[in-house]
Amino acid sequence: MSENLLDIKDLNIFFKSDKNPEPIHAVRDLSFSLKQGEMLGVVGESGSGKSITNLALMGILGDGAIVKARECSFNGRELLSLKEREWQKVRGGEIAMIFQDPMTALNPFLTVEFQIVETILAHLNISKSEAKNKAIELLLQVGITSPKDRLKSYPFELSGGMAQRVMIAMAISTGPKLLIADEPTTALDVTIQKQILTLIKSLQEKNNMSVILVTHDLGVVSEFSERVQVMYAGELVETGNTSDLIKNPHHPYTFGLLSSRPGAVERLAKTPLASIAGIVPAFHQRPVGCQFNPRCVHVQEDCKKGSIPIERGVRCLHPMMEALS
Amino acid sequence: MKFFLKKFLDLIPTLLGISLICFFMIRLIPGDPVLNLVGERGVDPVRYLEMKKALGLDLPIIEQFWHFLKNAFHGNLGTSIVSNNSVWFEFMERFPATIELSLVALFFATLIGIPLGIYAAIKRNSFFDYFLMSSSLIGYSMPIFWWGLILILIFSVKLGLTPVSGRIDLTFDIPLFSGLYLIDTLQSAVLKADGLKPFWSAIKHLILPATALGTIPLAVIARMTRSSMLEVLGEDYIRTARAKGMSKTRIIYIHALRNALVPIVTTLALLFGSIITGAILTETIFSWPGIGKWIVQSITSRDYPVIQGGVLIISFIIIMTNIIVDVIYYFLNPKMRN
Amino acid sequence: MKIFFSELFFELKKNCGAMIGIVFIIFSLFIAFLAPLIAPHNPTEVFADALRLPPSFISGGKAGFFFGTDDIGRDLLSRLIYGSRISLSVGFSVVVISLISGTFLGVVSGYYGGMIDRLIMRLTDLIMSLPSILFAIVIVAVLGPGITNAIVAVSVVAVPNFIRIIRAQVMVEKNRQYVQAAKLFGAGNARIMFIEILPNCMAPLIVQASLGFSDGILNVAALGFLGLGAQAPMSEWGTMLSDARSYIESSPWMVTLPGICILLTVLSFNLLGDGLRDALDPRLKKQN
Amino acid sequence: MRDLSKEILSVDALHKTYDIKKLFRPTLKLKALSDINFHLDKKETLGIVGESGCGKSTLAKVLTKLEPRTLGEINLQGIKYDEISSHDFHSKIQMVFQDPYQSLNPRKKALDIIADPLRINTNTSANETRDLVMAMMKKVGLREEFALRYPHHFSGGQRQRLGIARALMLRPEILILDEPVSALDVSIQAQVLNLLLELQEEFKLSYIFISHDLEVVQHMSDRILVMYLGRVVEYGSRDQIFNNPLHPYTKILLESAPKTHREKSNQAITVKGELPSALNLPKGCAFEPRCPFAKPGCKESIPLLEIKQGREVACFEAH
Repeated sequence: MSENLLDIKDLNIFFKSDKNPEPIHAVRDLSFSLKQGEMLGVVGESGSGKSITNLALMGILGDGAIVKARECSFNGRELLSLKEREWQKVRGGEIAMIFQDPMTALNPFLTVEFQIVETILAHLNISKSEAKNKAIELLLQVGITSPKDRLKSYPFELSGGMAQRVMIAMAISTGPKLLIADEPTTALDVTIQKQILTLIKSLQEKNNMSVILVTHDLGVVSEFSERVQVMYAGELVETGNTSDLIKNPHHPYTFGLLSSRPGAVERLAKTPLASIAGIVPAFHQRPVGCQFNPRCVHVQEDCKKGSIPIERGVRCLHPMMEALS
Repeated sequence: MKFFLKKFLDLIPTLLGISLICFFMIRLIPGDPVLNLVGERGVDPVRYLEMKKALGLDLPIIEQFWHFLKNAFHGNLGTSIVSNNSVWFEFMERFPATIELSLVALFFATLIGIPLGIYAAIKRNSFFDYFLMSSSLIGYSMPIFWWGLILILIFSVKLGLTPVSGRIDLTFDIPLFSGLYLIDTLQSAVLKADGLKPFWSAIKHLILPATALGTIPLAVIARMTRSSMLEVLGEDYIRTARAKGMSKTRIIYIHALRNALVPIVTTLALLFGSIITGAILTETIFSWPGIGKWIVQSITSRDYPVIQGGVLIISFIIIMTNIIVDVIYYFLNPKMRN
Repeated sequence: MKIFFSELFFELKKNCGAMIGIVFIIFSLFIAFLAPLIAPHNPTEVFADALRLPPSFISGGKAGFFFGTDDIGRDLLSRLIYGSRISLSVGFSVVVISLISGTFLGVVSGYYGGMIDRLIMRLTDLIMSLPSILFAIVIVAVLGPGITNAIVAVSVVAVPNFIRIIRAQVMVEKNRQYVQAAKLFGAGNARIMFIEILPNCMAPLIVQASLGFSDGILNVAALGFLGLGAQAPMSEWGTMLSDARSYIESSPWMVTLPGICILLTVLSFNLLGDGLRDALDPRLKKQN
Repeated sequence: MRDLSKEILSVDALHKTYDIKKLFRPTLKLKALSDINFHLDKKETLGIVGESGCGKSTLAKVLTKLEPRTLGEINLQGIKYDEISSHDFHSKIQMVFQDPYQSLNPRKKALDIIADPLRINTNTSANETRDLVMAMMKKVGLREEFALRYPHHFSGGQRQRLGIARALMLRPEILILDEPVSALDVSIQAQVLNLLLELQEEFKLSYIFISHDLEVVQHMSDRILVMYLGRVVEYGSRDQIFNNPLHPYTKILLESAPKTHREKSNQAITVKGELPSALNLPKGCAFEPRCPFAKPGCKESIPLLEIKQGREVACFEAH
């Protein structure tokens, strides 16, 4: 038994589709692990496969999805061989998840109380009134004032930040070992984003909970998580300690992503930004070899064939050595 | 509260419009309205003036409309030319028959349609789903005046299982309380020697017309339930419920069904209009003594007061149903209450 | 626009039901156009020696009358063939009348909002509280029965469907940024309504047009059945059914055949409408 | 400081109020913009920052006449807004929208999208229009063969280029950029920002750059206007605002924005609670309920913009 809470080895996710006879290969050979109480940042743009991976870890990808992995163990159990009934215990009980848009993620026809209490009752062996008290406690814990009134609210009566707090309260209500936060602040304003991320961080530390924080914003990751992995077009391209990776990105994509942000390096205002040419390839137009090769400025012939292995945390044959300045 | 007030205010122009249509209907008929009313038998001049006065036709048109509205408001819709009974009385006599038929049809359509729709949504793209969707499309396309005749042809003519027309065997004499035979026969079963026989007779008479009338609503409800359910099952909050570890049954019945049923309630209101249309046809085919048959007959006999009054009352009922459905919708949807 | 229709057809081809519908619609159009060439007899010609003959493939039938004859000795097959002319043109007229007026009112209502919108919405409320048959009864009471009056009644009743669908779509579209962009380069209201917005409302409009076709056919046939629509000797299917009612026991084919024609025609338009909805509704696409 | 000869747009005491009419209730006034004053110089970029509900999108709509203003005066090159003919107006001020998926009519080809402003406002011949469109497409980095494609064939970045091309066809002098990159992927944002900088040089454009992304605003703007709940809270040069913010809200906004390279500060300040309803604004300073530096006096009256340390700030406590 390993010391890791989560161990993923060579995770591959495919989607069957009507249009193409070949299934779409959405996530390729993804391996990573997570320790108890650790926060992992996952960064990627649309189409990078970061959200699909999360749904696969929860076992809630749609019917058309095929998930394969050499190993996908959580807390010593192989997730992919779980039966539906066992999955239901894991989901919400041991692995909880919060989503990008809190306003649509809550059921508009049910009160906050109903939604939190049903989660608690499904996983913990306590009475309904105890569950209600626990819900009040949880709302206080996530910084909602007058929790008793809020319990009676319907989701549309809440602001976006408030709804995300309710989602968090619901997620931590069962004492999960792992919280997956899928772009939890993308729909929110920066000041509210700060509040929510700080809240998640403090809960992680207090409950010794592991967190996977998914975002498209390297800035968010750099402030909140120790370790980061960067994904591009369904592949993990670079992983490592956050501050090292940000100071010294080795993969050209990470480098491009960082340097294309205006605030990343000291530069004069209104001067051209370094930018990555081209666009993320569509699912059915993925290149051979390194996924980034059509957009890479350092591309060489060997980048265009075979699969590129990860070495020392970078999936690149010609990693960049100079630091970002 | 404001919601109801607004609904109520919206009602006024509609009711006024309906009254205007009914009011002008008689006056737009080519020829002299009095002569139209008494028929082509001719009338002596004294009686003619009397009638003109009695009908208020000697007054200015605005005043005529005002009188019409006032009378209608008091339930005074004139008298039938054919029977000389008041239109309101004739209507009340026939209304229970139509209500019984429509309610039974709608009840079964809902009771069967909703579970079928849910099941098809859950088993999306299965054989059952395809089968249900194709048969419901056929049901939806069914000309019910023909469907009724085919049902008679099969079950009455060929198999002899059910009677062809009427509401009950004429041998039974049932004391009427509600006018709904299913209830009245049950009540009389306690008192009379015939026992449940009249009840079975009423059911036998009802089953074919109700089937004919219920077919289209059944198809519509099943299809609506399915698509509404599919839409809800694709929502983000269903994903959340799954991520919380809820069981499939709980997700379907607690998280999805209620949300999916809300739009169906609105459909039921629209269906009511088509049920009235259907009732007119069904009653004609099965000689069901309801308001549909009454109105169609009044056309043949050019009984204008009956047409006018009938149209007014039926529209009023439809408008009222829509209001009731709006109220139900209001209570089902927490967003509306805010 | 061209691309829109070619992509639409591409989507439709995958839908088996829609293709059946299209094939049958083309088949009926063919029959309707070529009726004088196909029909074995004149639909109003009376064969006095051939009253209520059963179809030729049933014992007692005669070879010349494939589907038998009616109560006054007219060839049923010829009457059904000519009936398709009436039904298709009825459906077409209803859709054209209600589509044009409904689209116009719906676009105006949704785009301008305010008083105009409320006025138009009250008008639709008014029409919707009068079911088609009731409305037809009013019209027939005033103008007398006939196929034209029936078409008018059914078209008026179909208008609110178009108004509501277009209005809802326009209200969504008018807040999109491309409309604001158009305003910014000086496009007038008429241009915005009918050139910028309306083409984006095509999807629900096409679906409703197809469904309106079947509704129109069904409703006019129903009026014919009640004696309020087409009048004898017109070979309208609903009217034929009404005439045949009294012979249901002795000559069931007279009842069965016109009804099947109505059912198949209505069904094929509904199949098409359903297929169009699946092909055009982006929400359903997402789930696929 | 204001050099009137350079000024292209000036906004004086602009107010925008929406009336929310309800049956049997007094009409509610939603103050979307209150007392906005600023000016825009030629070839300059004015950044407008603030969170949702601060009124920055309403401001864009009022400046482009998509919405009428309630009070105040706007001058375009010294001419009052109401006195400019609509034709002149459209050829002077144009806008690039936030959502590249909504801002292009999905039923129109790229060619028509770009050409329509010319077709409506000028008598340019068909051939000439086509040439101008092609030239503009090239300028914004779109290949000519894309002209006959529909918007859904384009990626988000390309769509935004189309939107920019459309806005430039009438050769406006002012371009209002309403969150022009916030709907794009990070790696695409830099491409579009670079394009905007190039075009500003080439066409001598003045930009009003609206965004919630502070790093982007800092990079693009010369001067910055910070808004909160319909009011200007701080207005100054880029360096003043970013290096030495005075208003607590500006400070917090800068503090909250996630940055990849930042010295971790120990005294992190955050706001309490959330945005109050715009229908029920506090009597005093709108930021007071959330402000960590609030004093009792802040509740009493609304602070006005005053010049402090060379820029305008609306705060009693800033010095």
